[in-house]
Amino acid sequence: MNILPFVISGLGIGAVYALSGVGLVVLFRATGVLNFAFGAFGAMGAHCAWQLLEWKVPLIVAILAAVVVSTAISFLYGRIFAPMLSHRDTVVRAVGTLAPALVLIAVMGVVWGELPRRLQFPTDQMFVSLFAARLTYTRIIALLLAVAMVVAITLLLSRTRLGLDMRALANDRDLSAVLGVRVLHTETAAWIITGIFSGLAGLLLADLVRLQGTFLTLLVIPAIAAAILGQLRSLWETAAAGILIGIAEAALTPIAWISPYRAAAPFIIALAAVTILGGTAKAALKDR
Amino acid sequence: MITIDNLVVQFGGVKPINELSAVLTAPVAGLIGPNGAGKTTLLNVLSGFIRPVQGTVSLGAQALLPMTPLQRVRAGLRRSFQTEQVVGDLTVAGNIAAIADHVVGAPHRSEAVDEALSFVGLSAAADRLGQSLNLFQRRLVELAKCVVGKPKLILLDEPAAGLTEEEGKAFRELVLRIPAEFRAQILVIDHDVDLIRSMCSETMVLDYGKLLALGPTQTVLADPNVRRAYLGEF
Amino acid sequence: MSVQPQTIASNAEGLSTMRLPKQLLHVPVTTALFAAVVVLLANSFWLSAATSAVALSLSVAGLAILYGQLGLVSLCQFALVGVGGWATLRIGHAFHPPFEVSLLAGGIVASAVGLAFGVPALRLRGLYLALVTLMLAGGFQIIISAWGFPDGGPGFLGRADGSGREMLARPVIADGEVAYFLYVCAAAAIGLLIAQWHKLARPGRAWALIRKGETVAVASGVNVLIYKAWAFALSGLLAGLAGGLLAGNVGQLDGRAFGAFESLNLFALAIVGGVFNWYGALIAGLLLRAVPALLTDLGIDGYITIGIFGVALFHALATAPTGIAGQIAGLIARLNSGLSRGRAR
Amino acid sequence: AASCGDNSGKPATGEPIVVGAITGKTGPDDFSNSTKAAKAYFDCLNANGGIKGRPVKYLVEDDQWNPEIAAQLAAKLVNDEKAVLMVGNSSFVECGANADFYKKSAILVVAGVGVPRECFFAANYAPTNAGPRVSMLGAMGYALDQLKAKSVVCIGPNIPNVGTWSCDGIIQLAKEKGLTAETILMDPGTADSTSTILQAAASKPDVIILGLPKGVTVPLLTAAEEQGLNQSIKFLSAASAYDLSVPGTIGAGWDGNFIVNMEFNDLEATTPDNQNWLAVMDQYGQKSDPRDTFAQAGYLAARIAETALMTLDPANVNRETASAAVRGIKGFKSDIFCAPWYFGDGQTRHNANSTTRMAVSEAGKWKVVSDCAPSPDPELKDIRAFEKSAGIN
Amino acid sequence: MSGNSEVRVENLVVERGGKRVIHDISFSVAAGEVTTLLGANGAGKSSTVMAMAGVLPRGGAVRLGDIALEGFVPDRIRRAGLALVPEGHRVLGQLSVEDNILVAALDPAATARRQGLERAYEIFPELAERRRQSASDLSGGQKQMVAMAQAFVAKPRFMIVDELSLGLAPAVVKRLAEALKIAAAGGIGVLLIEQFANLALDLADKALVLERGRLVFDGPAATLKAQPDILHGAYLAS
Ligand SMILES: Nc1ncnc2c1ncn2[C@@H]1O[C@H](COP(=O)(O)OP(=O)(O)OP(=O)(O)O)[C@@H](O)[C@H]1O
Ligand SMILES: Nc1ncnc2c1ncn2[C@@H]1O[C@H](COP(=O)(O)OP(=O)(O)OP(=O)(O)O)[C@@H](O)[C@H]1O
Ligand SMILES: [Mg+2]
Ligand SMILES: [Mg+2]
Repeated sequence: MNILPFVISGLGIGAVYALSGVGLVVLFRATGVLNFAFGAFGAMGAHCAWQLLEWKVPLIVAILAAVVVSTAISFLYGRIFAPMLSHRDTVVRAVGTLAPALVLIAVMGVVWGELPRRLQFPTDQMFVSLFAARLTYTRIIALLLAVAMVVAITLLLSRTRLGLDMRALANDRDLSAVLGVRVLHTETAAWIITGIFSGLAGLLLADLVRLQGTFLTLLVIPAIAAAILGQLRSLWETAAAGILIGIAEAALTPIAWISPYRAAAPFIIALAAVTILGGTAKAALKDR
Repeated sequence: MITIDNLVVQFGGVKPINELSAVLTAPVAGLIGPNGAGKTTLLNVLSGFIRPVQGTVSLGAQALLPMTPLQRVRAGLRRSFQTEQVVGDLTVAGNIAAIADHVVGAPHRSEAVDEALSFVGLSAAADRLGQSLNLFQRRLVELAKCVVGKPKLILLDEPAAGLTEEEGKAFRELVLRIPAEFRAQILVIDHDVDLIRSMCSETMVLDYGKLLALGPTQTVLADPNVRRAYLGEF
Repeated sequence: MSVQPQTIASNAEGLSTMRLPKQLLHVPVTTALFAAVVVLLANSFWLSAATSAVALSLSVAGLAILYGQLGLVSLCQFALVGVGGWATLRIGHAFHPPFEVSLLAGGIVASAVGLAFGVPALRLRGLYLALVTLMLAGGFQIIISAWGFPDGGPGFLGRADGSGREMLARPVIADGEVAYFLYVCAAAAIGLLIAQWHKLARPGRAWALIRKGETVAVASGVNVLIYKAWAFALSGLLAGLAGGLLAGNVGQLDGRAFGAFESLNLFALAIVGGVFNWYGALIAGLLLRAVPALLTDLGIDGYITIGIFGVALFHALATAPTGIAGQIAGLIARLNSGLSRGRAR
Repeated sequence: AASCGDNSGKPATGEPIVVGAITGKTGPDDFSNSTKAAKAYFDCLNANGGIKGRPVKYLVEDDQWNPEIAAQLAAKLVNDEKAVLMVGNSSFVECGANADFYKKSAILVVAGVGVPRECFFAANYAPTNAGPRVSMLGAMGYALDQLKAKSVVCIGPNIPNVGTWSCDGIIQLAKEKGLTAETILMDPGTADSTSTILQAAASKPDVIILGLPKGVTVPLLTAAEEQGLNQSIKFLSAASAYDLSVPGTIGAGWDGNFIVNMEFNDLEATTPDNQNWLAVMDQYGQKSDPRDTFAQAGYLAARIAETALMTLDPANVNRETASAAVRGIKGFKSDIFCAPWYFGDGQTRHNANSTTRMAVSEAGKWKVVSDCAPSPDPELKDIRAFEKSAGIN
Repeated sequence: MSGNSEVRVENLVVERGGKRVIHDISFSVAAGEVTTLLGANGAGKSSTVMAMAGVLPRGGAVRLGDIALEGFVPDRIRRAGLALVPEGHRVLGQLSVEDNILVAALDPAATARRQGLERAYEIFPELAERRRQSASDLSGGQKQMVAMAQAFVAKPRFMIVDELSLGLAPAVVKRLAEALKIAAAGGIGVLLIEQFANLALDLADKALVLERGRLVFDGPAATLKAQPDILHGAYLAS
């Protein structure tokens, strides 16, 4: 069976993993918080966009609204709640983000229920045909957005003062404070940035995958596989890993006996990688 | 007796220890040198946390490098760290028992612990928690851990750092009793020259990973190279 | 991770061997009291909920060892519960041995798997380890939702197709609801005792050193790999037993109930319950099953329940660093000191 | 106006009869519409004389798609609340978790919507719906007779006793009829629908038959449309996709190309009982309660229960008598069913509803495109045999 | 270094682990000179300065010149001009040596920050050699140098050093002492905690002595050198 079409469709889903993976690593690099609610933030924004579209609001407005909503939520959590856990170890701070995730799942469940919805962009209808498979512009946009995020954040972290402060914070919050790094200001900035990313990612996921609160929230877990392969620090590796995982997952489809289990591909790959090189990886041995 | 022959440690480009050869015989030997000279690195080599790229190290007749860190501990090697490592949520006794568990046979464990406690004079504080101790007491706990279970070689990395002069003196007295009472050789790193002078009959000076001087403490400290490179005198 | 006095207190007495048994006595006594209260008050619904809760508290005890003692985070504990349940059902349906045999088999298999899960992790730490274990949970979710749990059918997977599903027979001595609940309490008490003993004795000290720093541990003669592996195996065993007991409760298990998110939830509630006191596990178990049961019983909408959980989780994390158990212990300590001062006067 | 009970308009005041239900509300999908409709009907009944003066106390619990909770709730309703009957149950996990418990407790379940195989292979569990397999084979029948399909691909979830069960039926029938057929099992949790669709399209089938929750069906169709397959291949689905929201959601691209099986009559059918259902919903349900096929199932389950209980002496309604009454149900007629419903006394399994229709997505609505036809499911042999022997239709 | 940068501490009270370790002490440290804070281990020296820098919660008031540092978080206090070098050579291990120093330079102008960096390298050529190395790989003493450099580049109005010579070779200590003298001469106030009393007293103009969280001496360093018994009393007390 010809595998190339699956590689192409893998690009699509890979973009999804890359987007979320990078979004996670950004916040982690900046604040030391791994945000399990990343998907939920995005899903909330996407639902709002859908609602606005139902009310016949122009698409661009809906998109903006979605990003604004996700960012606002992220800002609220980062500014008000995250600091309450700032003195705890990274795992507890990560677990803390389960709270907003659960709350948002509840809100979305109560307001919109679990009816299958579909967020459509004009770009879904435009596509390029490759190897008997179609790659819609939406997916291409997702890929480009992932790359753009990587470039932008890499520059931010390596070139700007804000980036330096972020790296310092992620390393040792208390010491950074003693050194005069504006803790709240910097962390808030980081949360706003991921907020924006989660908003964009949420919109794309809602279109590419499905608009369903719980589902989008849980999509964070396979995305973490990409983050692990990027050792929670390299944005490039994370993005690349995300795309490769997507391709691998898709490419397993034609193999009949694996096909039903292929959704496990992200996890298996991450585990294999860790077992082979993880132990030696610096990130693994550092306490984070 | 510690014999070091043509030892080289390398991290990427840097060579913290570079073709070092030395023989240490004194019961209490000193190891000094500028910051970054390679002292801690040498200690890590001796205790097995860093693998040198070449050279040999032997304790008495026994070659150390082939042994894993654990084997070295069981063979009687003890060390303290540059920053004290007392476990905050174990009692003083617990901290010492934690090592006794592994280097003393079950029947003699509790008395080994008591012995170490009384040696450093912390018997009274046996049930106090590590985190409630002040620095001096923490250093004493570390020393107590070093004398548990028939030590042969004890490595102390700046054991008196942060201690006041009085505490330093008290500490020194304890260390000086160890060779006689526990039959162990001691290697001390410290930047407190007075402490070294009064404790170590023999001293080794490192600079940029190379041996700058080795011999009786007095002569070594009088050596002009040492005075320039280490004490910063001219 | 700031470790609070009371943990320490328990550890402190680890050395003075005469106080050791007294320390351990708390476990069976408390469990017995709890069991008595439930049996007297609970109806069928609550009994079933309480049984699950107590069973799960065993798996939490496993987490508490890894996190509270070693500072290691496992986010695949609920998956291990599933493994234990699977093995228990598999053995039970295949050979129809006494329940205890299947249960133990479940525990051992889970412990082996836990070890296997642990091995790649032995060199990892902190969040990185946590996420790796989460990957395991994710993988397990896919597999188990496709395999399902054995229900008396043929073959390795042991799936009966719809008709003729069998239930796992409960232990002969404890077939009824109440009897089985007590049975589970007894099993849990034993498991918690084992865990507690480990904390107070030699392994506990070695683990404390490892938590302080692996080089430090090695320099004190601790074989880090062995003691870590041992912790993973023990934690797996407890999770496995929990799974087996759950299987015995309903008579079967369902693949959809063992998602990765459950493992996350389990860890979160373990922290809320408190990983530094043995009864934190019991509290976490209740939070996992009894509290949702209560909300269901009050007829509160499922989504609202999830929301309430989210809020409560954060509140607990933010206000009680050592979990509810930590606060209780603090209270007890204050009471004791108050009493002794009273006596002094 | 809604017609129920004795239509006396007199509220029932006697001692309530406890009837329970377990539904899957919170989770991957919302199945609670069935119990909502049943509730509406029982309210209507209680407002009209109830069961010979005794109102029905209808207790509904949400199992949150968690078998463990489902078991707890069953214990609560049966042991603690002492329900005499379970009516309108609609849950993905409940059958597997509770079938044996119901049998042990000698209580009968007149379920609304059953999905996994366990729901149709239990002694005490009788759903009013047809079930995914019967429904998919209904669709298959349509593909054979109307679409003249020569090759078919079946896509089901890789959940035990759901996906394999249904698709096996398709394969079996295909063999009998000499079609080429292929099964694809997918993880409903996967984010990658496109690959699944490409896999299905790879063997160039005439029709693809889906047996998935609507939440998974819609993204699959979306992916198919992206790949332009909605033009080249006909997509059919089990009744799980027969939801009012679906045609609008999948959009104009599917007009005439997505055909679903219906376990019940057209939702807008003007036939008397269907109209009565709608009237009951309007009078006694919430505005927000969906008027969908689940609701029809719940309504029917409630009416069947009513019919059964009415045969009893109100002074003597308990689990035995109620069960006996339900066992006695035979030829229960409603124009929402294609064929009369019966319990099937003595049967080890129950699948009374096995005659179905088809509808096609058109301009954001469903349009019925076939009359009632018995589902050609080979597995129904025993059911058909019993029907013949019992002289039912 | 504008304005008067004298530091005044009034009725300072500090609790740690629920137990009071600083009992209501008051003192002031003048600008333009070096003051040393002496005392036995556990006397409360670190607690005092950490409280002043806002790292530990405290009772009482701390004023830097005309600013009252009430309810200030550590970073605001640092930016207000009070820089602390904490005990036990802590550095940002995952950052390079250079980033460690740059992050502590608070000047808004990038060029000014660079200049500060270069001046730090003049004081610690050891660090210049390792500017790209990640700080976790530094030796103990090198870490202490980084910590000192971080304080210097902040251009503080007032500087506190906890355990100056800790882990530093004598040669380096000499250089540091000079650097501090120059800084003080430049008009900034310096508060110094140092294990070696005589080193501290040689360097300092004024001295404070803590004993079990209480101030037992506040006066010229010379006086203390003249009457060592005061010190010994304080040390033996613990
Ligand atoms: N992993 C590493 N990579 C690169 N360089 C390293 C690494 N570890 C240590 N070094 C360098 O090796 C040299 C020796 O370090 P070491 O800790 O032995 O010095 P030291 O003599 O203990 O100094 P101090 O007295 O300050 O403790 C230092 O210059 C340090 O920067
Ligand atoms: N984390 C803590 N919890 C409880 N008490 C503490 C803690 N840290 C220090 N203490 C106590 O506070 C008191 C003062 O400690 P501090 O470190 O300020 O003394 P110090 O003068 O700096 O001693 P050193 O010379 O060792 O640094 C000591 O009695 C110490 O036991
Ligand atoms: Mg050193
Ligand atoms: Mg101090």
